[in-house]
Amino acid sequence: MKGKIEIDQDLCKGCELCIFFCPKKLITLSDKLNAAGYPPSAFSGNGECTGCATCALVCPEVAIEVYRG
Amino acid sequence: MKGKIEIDQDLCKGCELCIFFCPKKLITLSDKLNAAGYPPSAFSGNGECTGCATCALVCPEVAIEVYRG
Amino acid sequence: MLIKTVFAGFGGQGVMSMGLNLAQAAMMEGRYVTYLPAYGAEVRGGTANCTVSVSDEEIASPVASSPAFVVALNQPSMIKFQNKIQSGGIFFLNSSLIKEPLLRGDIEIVQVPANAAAEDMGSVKSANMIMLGAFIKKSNLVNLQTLIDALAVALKGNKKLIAINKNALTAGYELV
Amino acid sequence: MLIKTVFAGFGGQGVMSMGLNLAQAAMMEGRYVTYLPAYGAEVRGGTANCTVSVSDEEIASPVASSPAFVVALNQPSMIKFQNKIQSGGIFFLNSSLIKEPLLRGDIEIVQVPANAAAEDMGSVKSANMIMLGAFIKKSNLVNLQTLIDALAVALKGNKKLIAINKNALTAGYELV
Amino acid sequence: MTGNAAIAEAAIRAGCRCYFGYPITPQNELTEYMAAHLSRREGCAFIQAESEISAVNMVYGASVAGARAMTSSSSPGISLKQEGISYLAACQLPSVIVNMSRGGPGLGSISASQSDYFQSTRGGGHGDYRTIVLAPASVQELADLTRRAFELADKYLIPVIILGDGMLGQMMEPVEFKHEAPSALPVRAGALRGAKGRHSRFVRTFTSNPAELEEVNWSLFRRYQLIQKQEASCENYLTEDAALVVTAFGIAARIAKGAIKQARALGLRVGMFRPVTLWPFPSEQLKELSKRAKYFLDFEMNMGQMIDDVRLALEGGGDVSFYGRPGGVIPNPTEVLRVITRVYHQKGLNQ
Amino acid sequence: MTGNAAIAEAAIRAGCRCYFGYPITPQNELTEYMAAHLSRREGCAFIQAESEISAVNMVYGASVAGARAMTSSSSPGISLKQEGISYLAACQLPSVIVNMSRGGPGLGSISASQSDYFQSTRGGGHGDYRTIVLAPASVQELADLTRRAFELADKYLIPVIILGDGMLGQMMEPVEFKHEAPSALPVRAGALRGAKGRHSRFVRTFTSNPAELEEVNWSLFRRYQLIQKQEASCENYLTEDAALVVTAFGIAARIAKGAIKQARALGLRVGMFRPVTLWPFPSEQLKELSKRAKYFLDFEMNMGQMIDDVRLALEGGGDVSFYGRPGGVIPNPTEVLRVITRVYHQKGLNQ
Amino acid sequence: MKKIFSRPRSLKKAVFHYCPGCGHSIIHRITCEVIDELGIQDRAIGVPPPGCSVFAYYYFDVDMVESAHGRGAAVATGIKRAHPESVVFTYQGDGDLAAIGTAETLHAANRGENITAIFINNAVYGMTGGQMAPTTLLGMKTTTSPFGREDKYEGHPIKMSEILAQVNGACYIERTAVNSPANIRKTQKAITRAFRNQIEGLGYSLVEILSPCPTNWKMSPVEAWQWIDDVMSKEFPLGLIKDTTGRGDAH
Amino acid sequence: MKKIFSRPRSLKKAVFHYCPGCGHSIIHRITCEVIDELGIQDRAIGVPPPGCSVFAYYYFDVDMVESAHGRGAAVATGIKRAHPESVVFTYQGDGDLAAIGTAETLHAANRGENITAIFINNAVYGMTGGQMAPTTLLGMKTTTSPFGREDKYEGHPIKMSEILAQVNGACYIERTAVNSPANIRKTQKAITRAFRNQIEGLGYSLVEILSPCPTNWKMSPVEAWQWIDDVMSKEFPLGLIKDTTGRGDAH
Ligand SMILES: Cc1ncc(C[n+]2csc(CCOP(=O)(O)OP(=O)(O)O)c2C)c(N)n1
Ligand SMILES: Cc1ncc(C[n+]2csc(CCOP(=O)(O)OP(=O)(O)O)c2C)c(N)n1
Ligand code: SF4
Ligand code: SF4
Ligand code: SF4
Ligand code: SF4
Repeated sequence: MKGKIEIDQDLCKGCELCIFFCPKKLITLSDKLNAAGYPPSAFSGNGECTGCATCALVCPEVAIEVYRG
Repeated sequence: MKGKIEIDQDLCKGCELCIFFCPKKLITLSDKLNAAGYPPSAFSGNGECTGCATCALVCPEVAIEVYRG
Repeated sequence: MLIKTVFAGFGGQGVMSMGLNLAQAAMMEGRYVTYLPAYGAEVRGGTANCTVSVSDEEIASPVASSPAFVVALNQPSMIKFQNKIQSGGIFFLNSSLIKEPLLRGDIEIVQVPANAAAEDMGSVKSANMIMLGAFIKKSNLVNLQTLIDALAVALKGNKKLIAINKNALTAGYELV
Repeated sequence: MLIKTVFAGFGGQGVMSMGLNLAQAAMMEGRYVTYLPAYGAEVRGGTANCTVSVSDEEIASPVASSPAFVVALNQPSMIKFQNKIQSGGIFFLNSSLIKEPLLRGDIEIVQVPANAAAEDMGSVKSANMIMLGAFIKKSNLVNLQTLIDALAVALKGNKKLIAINKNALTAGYELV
Repeated sequence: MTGNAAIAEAAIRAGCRCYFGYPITPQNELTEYMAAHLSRREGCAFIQAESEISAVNMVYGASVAGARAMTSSSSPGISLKQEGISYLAACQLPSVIVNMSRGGPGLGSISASQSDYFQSTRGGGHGDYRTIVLAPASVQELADLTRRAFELADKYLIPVIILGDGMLGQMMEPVEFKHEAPSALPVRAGALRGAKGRHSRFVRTFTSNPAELEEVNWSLFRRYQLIQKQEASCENYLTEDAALVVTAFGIAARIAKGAIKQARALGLRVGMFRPVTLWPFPSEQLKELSKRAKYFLDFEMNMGQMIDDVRLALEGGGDVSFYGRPGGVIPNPTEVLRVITRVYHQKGLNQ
Repeated sequence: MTGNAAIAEAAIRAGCRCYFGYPITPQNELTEYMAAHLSRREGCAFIQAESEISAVNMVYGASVAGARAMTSSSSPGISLKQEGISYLAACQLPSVIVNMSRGGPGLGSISASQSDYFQSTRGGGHGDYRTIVLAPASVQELADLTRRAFELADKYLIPVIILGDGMLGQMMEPVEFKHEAPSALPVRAGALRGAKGRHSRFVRTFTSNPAELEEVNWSLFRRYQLIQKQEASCENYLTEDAALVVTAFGIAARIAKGAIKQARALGLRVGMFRPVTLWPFPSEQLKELSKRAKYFLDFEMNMGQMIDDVRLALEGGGDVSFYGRPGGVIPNPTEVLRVITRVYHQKGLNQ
Repeated sequence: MKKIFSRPRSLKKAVFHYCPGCGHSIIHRITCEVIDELGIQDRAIGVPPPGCSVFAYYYFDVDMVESAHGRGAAVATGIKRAHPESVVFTYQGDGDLAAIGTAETLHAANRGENITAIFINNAVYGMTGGQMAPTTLLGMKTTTSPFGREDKYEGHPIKMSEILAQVNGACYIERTAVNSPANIRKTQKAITRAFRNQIEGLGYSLVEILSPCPTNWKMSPVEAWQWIDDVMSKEFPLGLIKDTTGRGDAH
Repeated sequence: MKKIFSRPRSLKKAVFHYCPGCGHSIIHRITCEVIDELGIQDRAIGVPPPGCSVFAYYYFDVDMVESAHGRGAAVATGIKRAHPESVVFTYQGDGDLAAIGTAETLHAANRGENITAIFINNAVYGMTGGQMAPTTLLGMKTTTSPFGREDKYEGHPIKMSEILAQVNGACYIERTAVNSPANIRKTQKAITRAFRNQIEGLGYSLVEILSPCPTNWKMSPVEAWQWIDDVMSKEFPLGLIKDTTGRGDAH
């Protein structure tokens, strides 16, 4: 596991941009709504994440923190 | 005499532009002031005027009428 | 009698058109009506609401500081309006999205699983009309048929849409 | 005593500096003074004038609707002010440029061939100071010496200009 | 129909073919209605201008050319139009300016407010001018007064301001239009449309001769006096036997009416005086009323502006209390009722 | 020194280092003086802006950053600044705005006039705000009140308007400056200069919560009440025994004074009440005076604006006549004397 | 002998209030000549905002309306939209068009308003007494740039024509001058084109005219006229700046 | 594992009020990253006029002042002149900068005011509910161009950057977009340069950023982001438009 991300469920607005841009397609939309009424995205941390931070770069809500190491 | 001009003494403001631009140098400034307080220019109609209308073209006051004939 | 209703939810849930349809129907029944949308800079990604006042005489203020009915399509709306609804009023909750319990005991609560019902019907966007149907049944503010007629006006005769919405209204009406 | 003087002429004849110098001199003599220039859109190629009020007490209005003295440097100014000057007032005319007769008999007229005198002195631009010198002699509003001192202030000590202007003032003073 | 749309529709039916505006909440529906109905239509003009200043000056141009023209905005945008309004007044160009006012000062809030009363009635621009100011209190009245605004503008050659507010603009109520849009309007005499078959003429205000400008001011002033005599209008609501008269305009009057109904139900003799024209202010009518009633409660959605006109009209002959909520806060009838009750008791009217 | 230059010099001596303006007659000497004294000088800013709007917004910026800043214009240009002034008031930014007013409405005339009284005292911009308005009547007072304007602005965090006129601006009179320009001024608390050593902060007016804006309005209002209590000032001239009191401000007061002197010489008991602050209007003082005097003649170089405040102050307790000349016409003392005499006789005061 | 030059018909018989040698007078005359030529005296509506030419209506024998300072383009837009048969022109100074009226001008041009702008660039504010204009040259001393305009402090002279040429709606922009017989003739041609474009419905046309202001330049008229050649036209080069009309008559 | 990406220090911990997928949020974040990088959090003063980003002060942890609509450049000028040590930036929408603020912007740029403009071009008026902006593309339907914008009626989309590039005082102008990882990185570089120019006293810098407004474009965020590539950047080509700074780091 080279990298991982954490998505803040309360900040996410379910815009799906991280999902679209993730080169490994490791993010999906969850089927529940968060408190603000959006379905937040979720990280399917299956070990392929490289910590490239693309998702964080495009996330408008600064909802994603990226770890590498 | 190919041409002649008439300078309206009341309109003229003595700017000397006609004097400057007349190719034949046929216009001079008079030494009296007109009612508005300007020394109007005068046509020294000595027969050399070609009626080229340059003076009228540059006269800001539309003070010059040109005759050709 | 002057009765004020607030419809509230996320932008995009269709709360404005719920209010508009109710207002249109009440107008068709010859009542005094005002409709007041509330939106602001903070709407972006936030909640939206509108107020419909129906009365038999001139309406003083279109604002509802303590509405008789509140229809909440989502949880933030429930939270926002739970202290405003008047004592003895009816709170219509979209139970598909609202899970938290309400903290007041002096009002009636009508739970409508609107999103679930809409999904069942195969048209997720109709949750608002399901809510509206249920609301009409309980509040008795206007006739269901008038509401359906009002809908036809709003949809400018688009048959397909009218049918979908009519179904949703009726389904909601029968849900409670 | 409140005494108002109007200086009038073409733009370019230096009427404003006549007024300014007088105002400065009167100030130096400890009097109350106002100076009011009049110009407008129509000044372009037209006449200019200014009003100087000198008094031993506070001055109400700096405007002169009927001045005691008028100094006219050209004919249009003479025409403009001949009906305004107060009865018994003094009209100072630049007789080098003003040829037409005045139509009022109740005022005193002082003819000053200012332009001619200036030409004689070899400085055509000094006609205004010649006029001012003559004005002071007759009006007695301030001392000639104060005026010369005021000039020095205005010209910020430029020796050559001061000399020229002083000469013109004195020449005007002696002309009438 | 929203109030904003009602104004737009009424304007079109009044023969307004030229609309120039700039977006601002809470009046966008008006501009948008105009966009939908005047764009791409022969003989009509809709422009979203680059600013409010440009918009009011387009109105000036269209009015000079003889068209019924209109612009609309809300408070900050109306401030920007002040120079233009002064020019319209000076040149005696009929025109209609709508202000769906919002909370101020500054960028304020987009909520309904009445804090532009002074600006509208005293000429926020420079110079001795007035504009007619109409203050509707319902969507129907928005429509009716819009038509009236165009008529008055043409009759008196004057800019007319419709002073509404964000709530009136955005709420919906049934509305009926009594007139169809005219197919063509006669061109106003004095309009500039090219000097065909007549001498050229000009429209201007500038002069280098103050006496000339004084004459203009005097002729404006005489017209203003005429307007004051002829056009001041108001609504009296239950004032015959009222011990306390609430003075209020626009949306506040509407809210007050609700409170008064409740007060009456409690047996309080309360009525309402509502100016429909804010300028001319119906001073005579209020003065007349003050022969019967001595106690007044001025209620405004601001810190107290119309109260000056109330007091000027009463000339010391009345006792005026005040209740105001500024910034876009919308009081409800019950709250106003509380104030009414308090004043009623304080003044000993319940004895 | 011209009045315009006197303002400029006084401003510089009051520590004004930032001036932003746009040419307009009759106040150009002010801008030009500032150009000569603030351009190219370390720590100073002079900008001839591209418009009056830009100029007032530069003042806004400079004031936010803690500087004593000023702009000046004349009537039409002041109309354009109304939105900006409303923002300055809303954000409580000290600033000084000079209006050397001219004949209006529209482009009007460049001659002295007083027809911007309403605009200045009632907020020509939108919203419930006030500005302090100072009305000097001599070149010396222009200088003194300019200094005072900066002090008041800082003391109350408020824009202050100096309402002069074209004549005051262009005339010359002796003037004395009692203060030297300070070498440096303390930075105003609350200024934005970067969040060094403290939390970041912001200055704004917009809110989506009207209740918040109401609070702002209330706090402004309380400050306004304080100003009304503390800062209203006036000049009483020969009012002790006056049977007729002329009310006038600025240049008109000066002219009236001349007329009153003449009237006294004729044995008429005439005095003058001159508000120095137009807002706050010295209502208490006038009310007090009305215990002694019953007849008032309001004289303005407009069609009657300050008369509203006179009547409001008197609360029906006085008989107010009016004499006005609009458009930039400058009446002379003799003319005013004629009016005084007429009113004096009409009211039977000579008995 | 035949009279071959006299006052154009649409120029009223009034003495100009302009200073001796001022370009406004010349531009008035030639504009009127164009109006006569095109036979549009009874359709033309002029819009002169404040500036030395605020009184233009005393001279132009066509309908005219004063606009507020800088708002000429907006007012002209309103007129033209309300009455499309008219031929509308603005007559604006550089302070007016390039400072306070920047937005109105740029956006009217961008919308392609079918109007004609006559833009008098005399590098100063004339009417108000010689303040710096957006077009004032570097180094020039004016009452508000007493130390001479410097790029660093007051910015570079603005080239409004080049800026306006950037927007699509502007179909024709040319810079000319009225400081010599030849330039005056060229200016007249340009004005003719600018009006013709409007008559043909082609959009926004503007003629920028370098125009002498002897008074504020503190020069004699002859000096001022020459200064345009020697100095001013170096900063503001004369010639066609934009033409998308597709008409062949550009020179 | 090491945290390699988190919220920049000068971005407050608040939930944005912007719509899902809105470009404002991204631009806020990267501007804050630049502020952190350059270490100017305690010198920066931001000027957000009305627009969707009017509440920018809730997010930027630097001193901020709201300006009146369109007047950002004038307010920033006032601040910078009064307090030259500050680093002043405006954050303006296209309605703000390119419509009502045209004059203020152009003249501030011309004077070479030493400020930084962050110019968000989202082709609509967002805050007021989707009206036509000066930058709205041809054919685009908005609430005030219900028939789709047409050159002939509403004029062509205005290219403010190209226009501003005409004036000398503007030292650096670049157009970028925030619709892909690469473009976001480029935007961040451009913003860095725009601030660096100010710190070095080089004059007016502007970064125009094509920014998605899914709400008013009536698209999903992903669609909106792609639309910038597919359509919007065809009309508004990305890249460096002007650079007179002489610094080598242009890309
Ligand atoms: C709103 C407003 N601001 C300022 C003025 C004063 N003013 C009158 S004309 C003018 C500009 C004159 O310059 P320009 O446009 O270059 O024309 P010119 O006089 O040089 O021909 C100004 C600033 C005004 N009338 N209105
Ligand atoms: C003087 C004035 N006019 C109009 C408005 C209304 N208004 C607020 S923001 C805005 C423009 C929004 O568009 P833009 O600048 O493109 O920013 P965006 O919201 O798209 O980010 C307008 C017109 C205002 N606040 N002030
Ligand atoms: S990009 Fe951010 S806001 Fe959008 S779905 Fe992913 S985590 Fe949520
Ligand atoms: S050009 Fe005209 S105004 Fe000038 S001197 Fe000759 S005739 Fe007179
Ligand atoms: S000031 Fe200049 S532009 Fe104005 S009239 Fe005189 S020469 Fe012409
Ligand atoms: S309306 Fe557009 S610009 Fe405004 S927050 Fe929403 S997406 Fe962003």
